[in-house]
Amino acid sequence: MHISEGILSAPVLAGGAVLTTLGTAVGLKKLDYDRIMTVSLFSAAFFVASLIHVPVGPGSVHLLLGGLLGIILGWGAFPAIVVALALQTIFFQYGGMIVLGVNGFTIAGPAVLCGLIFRPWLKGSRKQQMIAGFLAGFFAMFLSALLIGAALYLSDRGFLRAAGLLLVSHLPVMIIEGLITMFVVTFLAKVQPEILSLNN
Amino acid sequence: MIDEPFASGSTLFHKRDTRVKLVGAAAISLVLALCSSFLVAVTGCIITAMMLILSKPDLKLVSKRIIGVNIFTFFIWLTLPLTYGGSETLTFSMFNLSMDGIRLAALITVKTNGIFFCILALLATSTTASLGHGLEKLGFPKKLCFLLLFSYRQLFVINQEYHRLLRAAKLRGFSPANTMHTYRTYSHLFGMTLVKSWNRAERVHQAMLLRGFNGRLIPLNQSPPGKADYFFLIIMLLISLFLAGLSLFCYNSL
Amino acid sequence: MTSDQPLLELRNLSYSLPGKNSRLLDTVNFRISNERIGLIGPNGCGKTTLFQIIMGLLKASEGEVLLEGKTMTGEKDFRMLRSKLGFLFQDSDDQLFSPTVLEDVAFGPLNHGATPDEARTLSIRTLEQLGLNGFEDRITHRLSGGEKKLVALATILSMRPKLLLLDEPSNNLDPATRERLINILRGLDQAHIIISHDLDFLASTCTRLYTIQDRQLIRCKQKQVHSHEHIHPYGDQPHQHGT
Amino acid sequence: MTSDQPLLELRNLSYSLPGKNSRLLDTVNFRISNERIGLIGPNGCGKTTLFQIIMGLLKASEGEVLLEGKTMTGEKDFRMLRSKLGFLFQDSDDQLFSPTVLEDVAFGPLNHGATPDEARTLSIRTLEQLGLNGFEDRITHRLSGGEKKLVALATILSMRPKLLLLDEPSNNLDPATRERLINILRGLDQAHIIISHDLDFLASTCTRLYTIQDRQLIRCKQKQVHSHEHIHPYGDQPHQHGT
Ligand SMILES: Nc1ncnc2c1ncn2[C@@H]1O[C@H](COP(=O)(O)OP(=O)(O)OP(=O)(O)O)[C@@H](O)[C@H]1O
Ligand SMILES: Nc1ncnc2c1ncn2[C@@H]1O[C@H](COP(=O)(O)OP(=O)(O)OP(=O)(O)O)[C@@H](O)[C@H]1O
Ligand SMILES: [Mg+2]
Ligand SMILES: [Mg+2]
Repeated sequence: MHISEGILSAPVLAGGAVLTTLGTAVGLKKLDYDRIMTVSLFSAAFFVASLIHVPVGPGSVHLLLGGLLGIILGWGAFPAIVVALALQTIFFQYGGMIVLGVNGFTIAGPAVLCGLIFRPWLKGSRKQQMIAGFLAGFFAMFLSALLIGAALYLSDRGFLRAAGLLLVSHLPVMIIEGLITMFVVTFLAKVQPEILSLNN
Repeated sequence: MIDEPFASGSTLFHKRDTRVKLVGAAAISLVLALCSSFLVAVTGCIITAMMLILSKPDLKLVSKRIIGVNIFTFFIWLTLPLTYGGSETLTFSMFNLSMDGIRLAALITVKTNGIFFCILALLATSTTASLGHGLEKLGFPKKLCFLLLFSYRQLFVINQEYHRLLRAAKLRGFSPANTMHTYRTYSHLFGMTLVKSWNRAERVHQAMLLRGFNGRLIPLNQSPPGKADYFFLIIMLLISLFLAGLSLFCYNSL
Repeated sequence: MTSDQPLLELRNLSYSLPGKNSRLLDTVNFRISNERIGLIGPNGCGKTTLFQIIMGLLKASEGEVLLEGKTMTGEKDFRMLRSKLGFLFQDSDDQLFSPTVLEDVAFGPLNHGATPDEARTLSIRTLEQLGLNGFEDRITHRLSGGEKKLVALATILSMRPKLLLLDEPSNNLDPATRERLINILRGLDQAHIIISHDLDFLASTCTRLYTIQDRQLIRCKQKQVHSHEHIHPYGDQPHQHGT
Repeated sequence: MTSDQPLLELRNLSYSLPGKNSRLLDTVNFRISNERIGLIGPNGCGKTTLFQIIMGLLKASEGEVLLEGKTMTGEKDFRMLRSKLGFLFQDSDDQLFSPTVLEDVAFGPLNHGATPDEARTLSIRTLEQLGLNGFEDRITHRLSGGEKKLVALATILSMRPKLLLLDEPSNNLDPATRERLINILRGLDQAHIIISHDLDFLASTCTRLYTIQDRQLIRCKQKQVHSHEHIHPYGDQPHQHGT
């Protein structure tokens, strides 16, 4: 889910750039050099996830997994996601340099928010973990779609209905994101709970 | 597989310093992204297309990438003419197509592709490694640049690990469908990839410690841009200024 | 299926590494029905590559792979083939991805249409067959190297393959587990091809030896006595001689 | 430093795996000054663990590591030790983390206070020493396995260590690279300890052999003639005998 270059208006692009700069700055500040390798590897894993096709209906979608990254890395997810998006621009020319601010905020913002909200739930029972995983995955994607819609609408009021369509058409994808995030979270809780920092 | 197919070559675009290319790409992208007239967009698109041709890319690959980049444009063509509204309409049997919507979709398409050509000619002709260093020299935060460089290095290792696991699943008869089993399997494959990444991060961190890493990353010097690089930069900036000027002129004459 | 039709046949198989001109394998011919075959050869000679071609993971540049007399052509054929041939990877970490042992062993049967109950019963039986009783709920990732190898074998055996392709199964095993694996392999009904550098292991589990020499798969002369004599200490430590 | 003071000494070193009671290593004593030592032993006997303890990556449960007669106590001591000992990992992908070869080789010198220019010169010289001329700007992840191993060695040699700890350096190398590595190691001035299962490799690069037996580090009797005799064909193929 990228907005490509050449669609948004100047104020929206500027707003996105400012917000992403702020978020990245906070994320970097909280990230000490001892953890830089871990964040790098998860950033790379996030990139790899975006290449995974998962079948939905007759077609297939790419995974996003912002919520999952938010749960694992907290604020660190912000720079991690921005870096992964930059790599996508370099490798596949998805997105672009100017729109990176908006794309960064629409994906990383909800990821961090959902991470902060749902992470505490992971300390609970297995059922709570599952619910937290699903909701984090679902809402991170939902909010991303909402923000993308808002960015479009703020750029040109004529985008209103297109933005609505975008949101609705992504509903199935949000459910898949929720399910996959849920399964990955329970997988991690079982196999290597340290990743979710549940052990200390 | 992930690759950098445009980065190898010896055209004048490949030889230029990455800092210069980054600044040039940002300037041209910015002007094109903000312009609102067809004349500017088309002129810009023609210029960047010529730049792209000068960088001698593999045209088959370019056409593949164009498809990927235009998925969003496709969505816009699908929706805007039907939903944009406005007074002028074009009636097609049962559909009322908005002229404004069509005009906007066309403008966006030209802009998106113009910027795509520019990125392909200027950025894809460098390796990600040198782009990371270029950003660092341009004053981007060191931590962010190292994050970019380390992720880039690990990308391939992790992608390989994921694909080896996927292969194991396929060998055991896994074929994706719309089932819970499929989603669970993908989650397990990706979850295991995360577990391995996490453990690898620990080992790589140890490797850094063993080589004296103490919380400070020291970059190697890069040779400064040469005369040809500055000349190139001036041309890129002139192109941006020209497009910006044209843009203002069109705006005022409206 | 006539009696002289082999289970698996390779006809004039050739393979070049992508981007290289020279061939790694050149017009390989081979047939196996219910033999137990060992495959030995220096590092990088193409043993693993041969297995990957058989399983349809790599595409031969020339020649054919035949299963029960039928030439495998597309991905669909190879999907069928994969349900009948079990491939044990060199590195078990590449093969195991489910959180628990039971889920991993049941994964194959589930994909091949078993109901969850059948898959569970089958998996537990397979684990018992390998002496892994009580391993069902263990976390796969946390098993020791030898246990992982045995569980990886279980994930393949639970699919009831007709032929096993085992890539260096005795690698990184401690002596006790190695012994156990030998006994397990001797007790199985299936035909197998085992890649190994460990001649004693092959001698205990195989009846015929092949090697890859000059890009060809060649049957070794049987029971050729051979002796090394070298000046080095602790010759009773497991070791390996380079090429 | 008196002449009888070893470069590295281990005194009564013991180690238990976290969460286990039984010891993996028990009162190990060892000294090395400028010897070239090979270390052989079955899988899982604790060879890699021993290296990790020496480098201060794992903490011994008991006993001491001494460098040039000085007991290493805290992280600060070990940081100093790490500038004098080079540890080559089993998996080069863990060791090479920079995008280009030059950056990776220069990483150590930069951290130890070299200026960027010095580090660059030193790195290029080290690469040349290993016959890796012109590799400076190669992208690390695109190197072949053998090239990665040599570059990993370069990242260590550029720190001018006094002692090298090499963990299975000849693993997964093709014959030509293996030969090249042997020549490189024979040409180096440093003392080294090499873990390997490949006795021929050790015989060409080491003057003494140690093994871990009964949780102890034991010197192997020198030049003990040993001969296998087994009934198997193609004995000239590289192979390995299990324990
Ligand atoms: N993806 C690849 N790209 C290029 N070369 C490859 C690739 N995979 C393997 N090779 C090369 O192909 C040759 C054969 O590899 P293969 O893994 O089949 O050897 P092997 O006989 O199994 O060796 P080993 O005993 O070390 O497992 C080797 O020289 C290897 O370097
Ligand atoms: N993180 C860990 N947690 C628990 N056990 C471990 C861990 N790391 C290693 N071990 C165990 O410690 C023992 C010694 O491992 P080590 O890697 O030192 O063996 P090694 O002699 O190097 O073997 P190899 O020849 O296979 O490399 C093994 O039994 C291994 O299973
Ligand atoms: Mg192999
Ligand atoms: Mg080891």
